[in-house]
Amino acid sequence: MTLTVETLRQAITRLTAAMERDFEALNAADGALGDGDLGVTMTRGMRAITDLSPSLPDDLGQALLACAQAFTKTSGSSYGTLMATGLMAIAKTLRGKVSVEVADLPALVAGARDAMQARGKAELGGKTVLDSLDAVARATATLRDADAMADAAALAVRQAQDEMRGKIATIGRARIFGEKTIGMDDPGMLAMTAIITAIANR
Amino acid sequence: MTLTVETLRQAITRLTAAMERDFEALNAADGALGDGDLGVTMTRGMRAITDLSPSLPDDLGQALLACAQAFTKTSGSSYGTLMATGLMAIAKTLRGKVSVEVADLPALVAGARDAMQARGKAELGGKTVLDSLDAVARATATLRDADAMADAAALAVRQAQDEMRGKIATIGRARIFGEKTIGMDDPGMLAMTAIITAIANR
Amino acid sequence: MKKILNNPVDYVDEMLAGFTAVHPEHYRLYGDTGRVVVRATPGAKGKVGIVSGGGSGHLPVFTGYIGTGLLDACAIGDVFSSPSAEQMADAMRAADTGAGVLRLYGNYGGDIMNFDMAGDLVEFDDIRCTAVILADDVASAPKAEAAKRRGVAGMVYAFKIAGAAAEAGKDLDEVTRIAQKAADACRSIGAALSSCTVPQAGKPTFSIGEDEMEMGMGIHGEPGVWRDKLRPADAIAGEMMDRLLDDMPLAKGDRVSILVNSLGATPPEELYILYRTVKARLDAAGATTVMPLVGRYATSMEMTGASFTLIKLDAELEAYLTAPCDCAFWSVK
Amino acid sequence: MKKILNNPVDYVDEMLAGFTAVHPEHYRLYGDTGRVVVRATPGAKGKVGIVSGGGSGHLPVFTGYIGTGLLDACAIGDVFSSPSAEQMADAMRAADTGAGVLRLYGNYGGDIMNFDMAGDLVEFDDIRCTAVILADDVASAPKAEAAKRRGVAGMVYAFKIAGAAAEAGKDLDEVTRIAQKAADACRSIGAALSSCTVPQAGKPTFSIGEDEMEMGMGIHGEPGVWRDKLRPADAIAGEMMDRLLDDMPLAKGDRVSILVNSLGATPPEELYILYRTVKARLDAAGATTVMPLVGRYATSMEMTGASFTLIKLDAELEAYLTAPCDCAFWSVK
Ligand SMILES: Nc1ncnc2c1ncn2[C@@H]1O[C@H](COP(=O)(O)OP(=O)(O)O)[C@@H](O)[C@H]1O
Ligand SMILES: Nc1ncnc2c1ncn2[C@@H]1O[C@H](COP(=O)(O)OP(=O)(O)O)[C@@H](O)[C@H]1O
Ligand SMILES: [Mg+2]
Ligand SMILES: [Mg+2]
Ligand SMILES: [Mg+2]
Ligand SMILES: [Mg+2]
Repeated sequence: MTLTVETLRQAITRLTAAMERDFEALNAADGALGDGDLGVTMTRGMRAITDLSPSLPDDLGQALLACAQAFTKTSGSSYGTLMATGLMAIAKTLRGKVSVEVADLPALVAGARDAMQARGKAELGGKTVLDSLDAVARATATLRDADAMADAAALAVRQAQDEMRGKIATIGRARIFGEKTIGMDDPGMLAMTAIITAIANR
Repeated sequence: MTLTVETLRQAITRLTAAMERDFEALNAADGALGDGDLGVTMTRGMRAITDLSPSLPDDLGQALLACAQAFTKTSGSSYGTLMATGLMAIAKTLRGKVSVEVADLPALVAGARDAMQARGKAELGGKTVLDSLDAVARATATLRDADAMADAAALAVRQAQDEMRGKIATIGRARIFGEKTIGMDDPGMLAMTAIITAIANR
Repeated sequence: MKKILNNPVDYVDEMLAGFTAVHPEHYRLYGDTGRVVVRATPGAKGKVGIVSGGGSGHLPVFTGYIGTGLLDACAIGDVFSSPSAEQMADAMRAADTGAGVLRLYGNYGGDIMNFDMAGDLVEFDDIRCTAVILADDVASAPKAEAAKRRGVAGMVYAFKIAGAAAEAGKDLDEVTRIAQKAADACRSIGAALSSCTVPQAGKPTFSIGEDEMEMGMGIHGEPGVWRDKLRPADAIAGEMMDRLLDDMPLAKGDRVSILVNSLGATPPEELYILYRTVKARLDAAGATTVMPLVGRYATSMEMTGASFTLIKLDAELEAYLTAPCDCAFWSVK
Repeated sequence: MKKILNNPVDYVDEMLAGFTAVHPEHYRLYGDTGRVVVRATPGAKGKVGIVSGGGSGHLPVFTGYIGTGLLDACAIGDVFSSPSAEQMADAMRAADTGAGVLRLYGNYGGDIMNFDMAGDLVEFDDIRCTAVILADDVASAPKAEAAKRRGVAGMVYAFKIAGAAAEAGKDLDEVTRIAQKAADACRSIGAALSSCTVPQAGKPTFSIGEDEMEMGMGIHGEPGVWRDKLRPADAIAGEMMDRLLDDMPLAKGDRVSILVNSLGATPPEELYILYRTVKARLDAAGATTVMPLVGRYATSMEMTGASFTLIKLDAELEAYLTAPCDCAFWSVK
């Protein structure tokens, strides 16, 4: 299956709806461990991207760069910056291309994960959004079928969140809460579960 | 009877002792209505004058100017400034004289009162040290005998204090306490009662 | 509000020790009372001397404003208490270069008595002196009794303008006339959100609820015009401007300067928020704002709140206001 | 501690509106994000640009230090929150005159990620950039993990020294080297007596007893080294100097500067009292103190407390430290 800017536009529609739906839940999860702005970051960013959507160029690199910039413009919070970083990494790879094969997606996710790790200097296994992306990249690495990949991604992201729930947060504002964070979801992982689920349309 | 710098030295000794004795009482009276520093002002000033006493010149004007300056040096409080003002007024009148007659004293007290009134811009009857001095000046105005004058001065200053006790304070920090000051002694009058009583040796 | 200090009795002397140690190029102790500060580089021979003073706890007022185009000497007392007449006289002696001395200070009983007395003392030194007393706080007495008003942040304008006139070589009568004109052209009002603590008292001068404010506050915790619920910044600024403009109406074309002053703890961020409304009101009156001042110019240690001082300028006042000056806390180029 | 404000959401934008209205000769808003401030008179063509930024609430840090011989542009976020990468990129675009841009800012996760990202963004504009990150707070991590330390008031020295090097016409690599040397030569420690209130939070960031203090406080209310009974000024200053000198011992003949900084509400009177002990300790170590700074240089709005920053100077750093600079809050002549 081949993905184009039209596929991107459909994903944006689903993602924006998902973020509006989860606005309160993400703020609340972040509020329990941080400054309670994660829902704000995601809805603001996705609204800006929605505004851009009709005018996105066919060049997928340029289109994703525009999406990344929407995040850097609307927020200085960690998650917004990480999202922009991941999107920019993918944009660089796709520069000049008007389509991409489904089979290339796992590598793009892995590339985003790596760029975000370089930006935020967190370890894998640290109970952050990196673990969500890592799980998705690994679970889908060898798949080539769109449906199978969507199933695997949605499952992996949820499993990663379940697995990490019992661990202590090691990064960002949540870290100062120490043991208290055991049993609580990382807000950034919660958001990534919603994102992947919406993109995968599962 | 003729007064000289020697008479002044003896008065200084009695006055200093009286102020040391009343240190706490004056601070307490001032503390009830103001900033509680009146005992400090008077003992500091009199100690400085005592230090000067042996070396005071025979010229009564110069001698009293030196005493006035002791007050201006040791304190910026209202009472210290008023004391210095009164002493300077007397010093000006006595400049160049090595002696003064008892009969001249009431006019000197009246002169001090007027200079202090000019300095502090308070009215007579306002429940301040001015009323003490005014009572003394008036009660002794026509007397010429030293003993009679001492008796009259000591009586007048005490009577003035008793009379004013029932009034409302109108001047200085005490004023803001309004009705609460009825029945309380004005700290400056209390101090002047002790001063006149010590000078009169009564 | 908590304080960093040693023995409260030593507060002023230790403060002055640090003050003169940090700024030796600006300030120097003078005489042996320990409470007189003078310019490190004295004014030129023949320049009229300007002396101020009063209680400590108001930095940069008083001693901070010693400098070129500003004051020559100050006598400062304990926190919120007058210095002694002898200290003031020493300051006057230091400031005199032969052209006489202007005493420029706030309308407080103790300071007046002592500055008067200091004048009597320096008569013996053949120093000619005049006095101008600041009474700019519109909240402290009605217009009919304007002479009874307290002197607050208007001092800063008077120091600046009189200092520039003296620096320009005007004689004592001229400097005095110009200082009096500046004093007469100032109106101030303050609003406090919390009190301050006099070190030797050890507890706040007044108490006020977490949701209250006091309009018309002076710089020592004296009572104000009203105490009410804490209002939004724009409403506070609006009421303060109302009171200033009621007392000194402005006409289209008037030229003014405005000082938006923190009483101490209130940070500059909040002063800038207030300034928006201040400027809008001046604009609405048709006035032109010259050299607005926003910051900590006249404080009460760690009191929370702000004051506004409005000065109406004529060409002479404006020229002296915008003339150069320099001290550790303020410089105009 | 009470605040004068309108809707907390508007705090930073209203503050910047007033800030730029009061000081049009120094500061100007740039671009359309509303959060980028630049020099009113841009640096000369070919001068290396210096950009800083971070959360609001620290005036004069960051935007106050925009000026000649200091910074060229800043991006500022909401109170204590990072500005966005796009805002930082805009600041970098404004600061670039063709000679490249140094990013000079404090060691905070959000600021680092965003300044990194901003660097990626301006790559598209062919702007060369470097970064120096301040990590001067000795209380925030042991010496072995010095790179994890927070950036606090040491920024002021780094801004001044790097700014002077850029003004002197040094190229980007040189300015970066000198800024890094200044950053490496700074050590800071803070002590807080009370918290501050983030406008949108509405209540103090931390609570502390009336007789307690927190040693090792950062500039956002992060926990410190110990919390104990409030001590006398000399003891507080002594312990703070101990910790600085332990981390960066001084030898006889060393030349240093020291910043005795109020965290906001603490008045200059108390800073001068602290300075006595600071100076005595530097003297005892045999060090020569150059251009001591005492005042409000890096604050947390109305937090009560003080910080000390010690910088060890070589001839190069000293020359740039004492070179002229000018902004609304600080000028060196
Ligand atoms: N350095 C980092 N590396 C990876 N993920 C991070 C990092 N910092 C934060 N995160 C992720 O971001 C989430 C918090 O985002 P956000 O609310 O925007 O942070 P803040 O408001 O503190 O800037 C965390 O739950 C975590 O998943
Ligand atoms: N203006 C004045 N005129 C006359 N007497 C005054 C005046 N002000 C104060 N006093 C007298 O001084 C006394 C208070 O003196 P003091 O404690 O030195 O005042 P403060 O400490 O407020 O400067 C009062 O009780 C009153 O008798
Ligand atoms: Mg958050
Ligand atoms: Mg945030
Ligand atoms: Mg008293
Ligand atoms: Mg007193």
